[in-house]
Amino acid sequence: MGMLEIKNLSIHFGGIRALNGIDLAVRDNEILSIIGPNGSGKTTLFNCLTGIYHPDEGDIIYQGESLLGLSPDLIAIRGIARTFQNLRLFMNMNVLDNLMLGRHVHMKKNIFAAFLRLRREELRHRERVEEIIDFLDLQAYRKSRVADCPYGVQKRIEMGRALALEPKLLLLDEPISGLTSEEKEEAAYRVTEIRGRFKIAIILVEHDLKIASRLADSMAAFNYGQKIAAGTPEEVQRNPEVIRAYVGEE
Amino acid sequence: MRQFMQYVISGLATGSIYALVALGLALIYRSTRILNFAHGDMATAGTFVAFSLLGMNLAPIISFPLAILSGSALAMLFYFAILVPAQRRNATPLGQIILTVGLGLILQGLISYLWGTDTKTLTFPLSDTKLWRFQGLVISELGLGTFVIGLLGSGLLYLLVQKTRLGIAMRATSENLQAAQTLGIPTRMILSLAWGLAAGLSVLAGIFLAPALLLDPFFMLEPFLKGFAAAILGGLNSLPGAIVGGLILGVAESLAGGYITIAFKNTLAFLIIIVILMVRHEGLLGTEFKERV
Amino acid sequence: MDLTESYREELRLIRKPWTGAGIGLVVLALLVIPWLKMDYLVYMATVVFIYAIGVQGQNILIGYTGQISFGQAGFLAIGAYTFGHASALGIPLPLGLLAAGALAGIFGVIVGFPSLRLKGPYLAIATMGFGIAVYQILLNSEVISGGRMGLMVKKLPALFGLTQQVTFYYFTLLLALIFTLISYNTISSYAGRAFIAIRDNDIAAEAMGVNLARYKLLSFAMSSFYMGLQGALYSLLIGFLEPNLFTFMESVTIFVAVIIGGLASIGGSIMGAAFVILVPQVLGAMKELVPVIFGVTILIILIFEPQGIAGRWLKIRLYFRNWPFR
Amino acid sequence: MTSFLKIANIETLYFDRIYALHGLSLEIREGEIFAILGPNGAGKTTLLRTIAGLLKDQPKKGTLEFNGRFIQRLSPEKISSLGIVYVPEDRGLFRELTVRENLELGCWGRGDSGIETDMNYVHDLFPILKERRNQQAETLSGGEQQMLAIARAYLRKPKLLMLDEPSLGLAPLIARNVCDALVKISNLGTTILLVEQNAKLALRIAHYGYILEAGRIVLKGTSQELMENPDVQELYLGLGGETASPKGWRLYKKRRSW
Repeated sequence: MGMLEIKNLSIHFGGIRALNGIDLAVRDNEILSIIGPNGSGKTTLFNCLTGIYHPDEGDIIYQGESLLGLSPDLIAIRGIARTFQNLRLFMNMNVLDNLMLGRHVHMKKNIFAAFLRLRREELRHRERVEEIIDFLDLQAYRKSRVADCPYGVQKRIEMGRALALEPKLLLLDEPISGLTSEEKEEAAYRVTEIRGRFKIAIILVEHDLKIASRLADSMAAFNYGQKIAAGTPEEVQRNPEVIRAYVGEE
Repeated sequence: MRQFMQYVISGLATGSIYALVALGLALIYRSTRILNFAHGDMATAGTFVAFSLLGMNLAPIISFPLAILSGSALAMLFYFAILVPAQRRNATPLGQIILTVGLGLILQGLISYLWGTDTKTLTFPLSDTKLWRFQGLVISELGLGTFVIGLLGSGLLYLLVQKTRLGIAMRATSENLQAAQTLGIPTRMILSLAWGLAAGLSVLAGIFLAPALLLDPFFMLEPFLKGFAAAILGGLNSLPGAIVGGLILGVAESLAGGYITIAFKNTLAFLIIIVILMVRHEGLLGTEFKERV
Repeated sequence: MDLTESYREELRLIRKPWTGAGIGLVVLALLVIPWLKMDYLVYMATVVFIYAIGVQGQNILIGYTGQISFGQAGFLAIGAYTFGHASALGIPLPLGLLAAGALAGIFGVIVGFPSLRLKGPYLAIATMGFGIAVYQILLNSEVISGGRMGLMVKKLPALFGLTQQVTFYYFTLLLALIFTLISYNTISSYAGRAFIAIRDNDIAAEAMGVNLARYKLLSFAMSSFYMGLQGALYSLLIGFLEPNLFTFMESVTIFVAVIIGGLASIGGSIMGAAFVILVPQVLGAMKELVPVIFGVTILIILIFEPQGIAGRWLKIRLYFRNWPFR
Repeated sequence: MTSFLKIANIETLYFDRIYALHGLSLEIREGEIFAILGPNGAGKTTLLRTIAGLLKDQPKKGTLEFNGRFIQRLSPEKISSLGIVYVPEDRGLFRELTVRENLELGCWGRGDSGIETDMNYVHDLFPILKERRNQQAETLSGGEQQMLAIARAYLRKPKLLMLDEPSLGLAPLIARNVCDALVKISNLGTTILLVEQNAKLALRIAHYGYILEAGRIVLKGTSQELMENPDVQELYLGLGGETASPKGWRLYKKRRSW
């Protein structure tokens, strides 16, 4: 039984079809990579999944329930967390607070307790956050303002914030791009590590075919808003249409 | 019916003034994404300059253009001396809006200091009491003049922006600053010109409002807010929208004042703002900017 | 070197003994002021306490949540008139204060609704419209405003053998301290994090499960409660209400206090409140120039010191902390 | 041959912290077509934007010498007036303006009499623009928008024309048309600097190419040399197919000769 099923998903902006009849399925505890050149609709798909865009057609079934029409926060509560291509961190908060915000959906909220500084909840969640800080090696930055952290660290913080939500499905939008080569290696390792440790499903968007296929259990390729190939990484890599999309027409 | 038409006509006259104010606001918002909170104060300053020039026995035909130019110069000075350095320091749009609040306060204070807070009358060539009649409808000379000036001002601005090369460059700059820069269009000049034009229009509005409202350092506050309402009604980034919004607001206000109650006439503008913002916040003719995620 | 030994220690409001000592000294000084027998000083300090409450509230809304509002005068008026009428009806003072804050808070939620759809400049206009609408309704409705005569408000009686003025001084000081504490506590709680998250990146905040509507409205409600309370206390101070106390300029003054004190700084808000109260006093006869000073300060602060007075203060503190080496 | 544009050791940073260009140097000769290839995020666009002066206070270090004159950190307007025109990836059109108005703005600041001839020339080059001259630019298709952007840039009579991914999002046939037009423009004496992901297309029209990775030039050579380089073939041209094992990331890293 798949945890996520996308059926015939379409969305257009003005005259441009950003997604056109996309069908995809994600099984439990699997890494699905979506590859494709710039502007092929990968991020748009994430935006539909997280309720930022509302698709014109099609359906998204997550754990037997349609996500259509739900607002982003309700989708987050159902256990879908994501990172963003261009980092959307809370730049003026420190690292700890960013991760604590990731715990937001799990907190018992009582504003009067907040007025009085009753902090049992905070402490409980602080411990979970510290686990993630250890896992992602963020100890040294715990109290630094995010805006003052190096780019590679910021990417890690964003991943940590998503993990703090304890998602069942994690959407990673280009977790590896923009990093130095050592960091890339580390980030790739970390993605498989997350799956192993937290037992969750991951959808990964990448334009780098090599890394994407190395990490993925299954793969889909997009071009011009359409799914042009799907299957095992080997199959997708050999697909002539994929090669054409990547290296251009002759 | 005649009564109704009468309200419409006087509404159009005030509406054309709101349109002038709204045009200036929309022009600045379009080109720099700044909501100019000092717009009313710039108009007040210019109108006071006109008052002083008239007091020096200069003819209106000379002093009014001079006053308008002084308003423009003030706005351009603000653009170059404050906004440009702030932008160099990476001011956010919000920060720039707050800068205009600061400018507004400074102008307000200086006007009170230089001219005093007592009310003054601006001697004006058109009379408020001389009436023109047409098929039983009445309009004062001032009202008619206001209407003509309002339409003329908005019409000329519209032609300038739509038809001249300068106007095209202005629209280009406001749409895509970097592309305009890479084409070698002097964008700073063009943007400062937008500020100058906007301030000039607002001074024009101020001069025509002063005889009816009496001149004091705060006399433009309400028209400025009405202009805001009109600009939002028409869509903040649309110039035709500003004109249409101004006229609609003027007429609606006049009708509400006539048929409902004069006391809450002013509240109407804000009711319109809030309703419009709730229902269709890009306004009647505006377009929405969509943020890319 | 002091080591933090538990997470609980980190969550305490005052973590460093020196901070505790400093705050203790300031509070002590404030407690002693009335004994100096300088009535004028006591009066000014009372006004600053009252403003400090409202400015903090606005900072929660503007500085932390990032929602610009120009409707302060409206909430102020609602609080003041609610309290005025309540006290005229003989309702006890604490209940009157609570009612003033609560009603302003409810209006805050109503005005906050547009904020769910509107951003930045549009919201500024909508709130500005609200503030001016309240003023105009007051001008035109004698039932609420008490007509030409205005509305008289019974002042706080003298208690514990103190003069009336000193009683009120301690009363407002107590309230200001309580609400400052609440502000600090809220800001460091989940709610404060949600506020800042909305300001810094609303899309990410929503994607992390923050209900934008709930927290924007909460922020509006809190800030308006504070504002309403300020209005009630202000009416107690002057004992008399008329619509002209609540013009658009009043909104601007409070906005200026927030900006000058520094966005997203509770301590800064208190300093900002002191600034807008004291500058007109210092200028005295040259009252016309007050806005000029405000405006120039805004320009200077925004161009050179984006964090306001509190930012400057922070820098000085950092400077002294590293003193031998820098 | 003296170089026309000489870039020496430039470093460009985003937010003062993230290195996008890391001591990059390259030279461009007059009259030729140069291609810069590289993976996403390598800094190609950053390079063009740095040259065009669109990144405030960047490059942090290093020099840009154009026609014997240092141009680093000049304002974009100034750089444009020196004869460098940049067509960004999103084409940088004024979408609300008509095609004609867009073209007219390309002639901004030109007082010479050649405007009409040039206008006729671009209309010959891209007849569709003449047909659509009164339409708003946003109503054009992707290919037509790219043509309009190139035509507008040409009207500025640039000495150096920089294009960012001109083939992006275009159907193959149209991409080829656009490239043919670039060759024609180049033959009239305009130097062209091209950033492309589509390596085949780019190397076919370029005389010389640079490979950019992680903010540095890692390989350079004539188009012929690059096309024959085994690493380039595998990574950019999709030749040498059997990517031994898809999981062989380390292998891939080792195999690169740079």
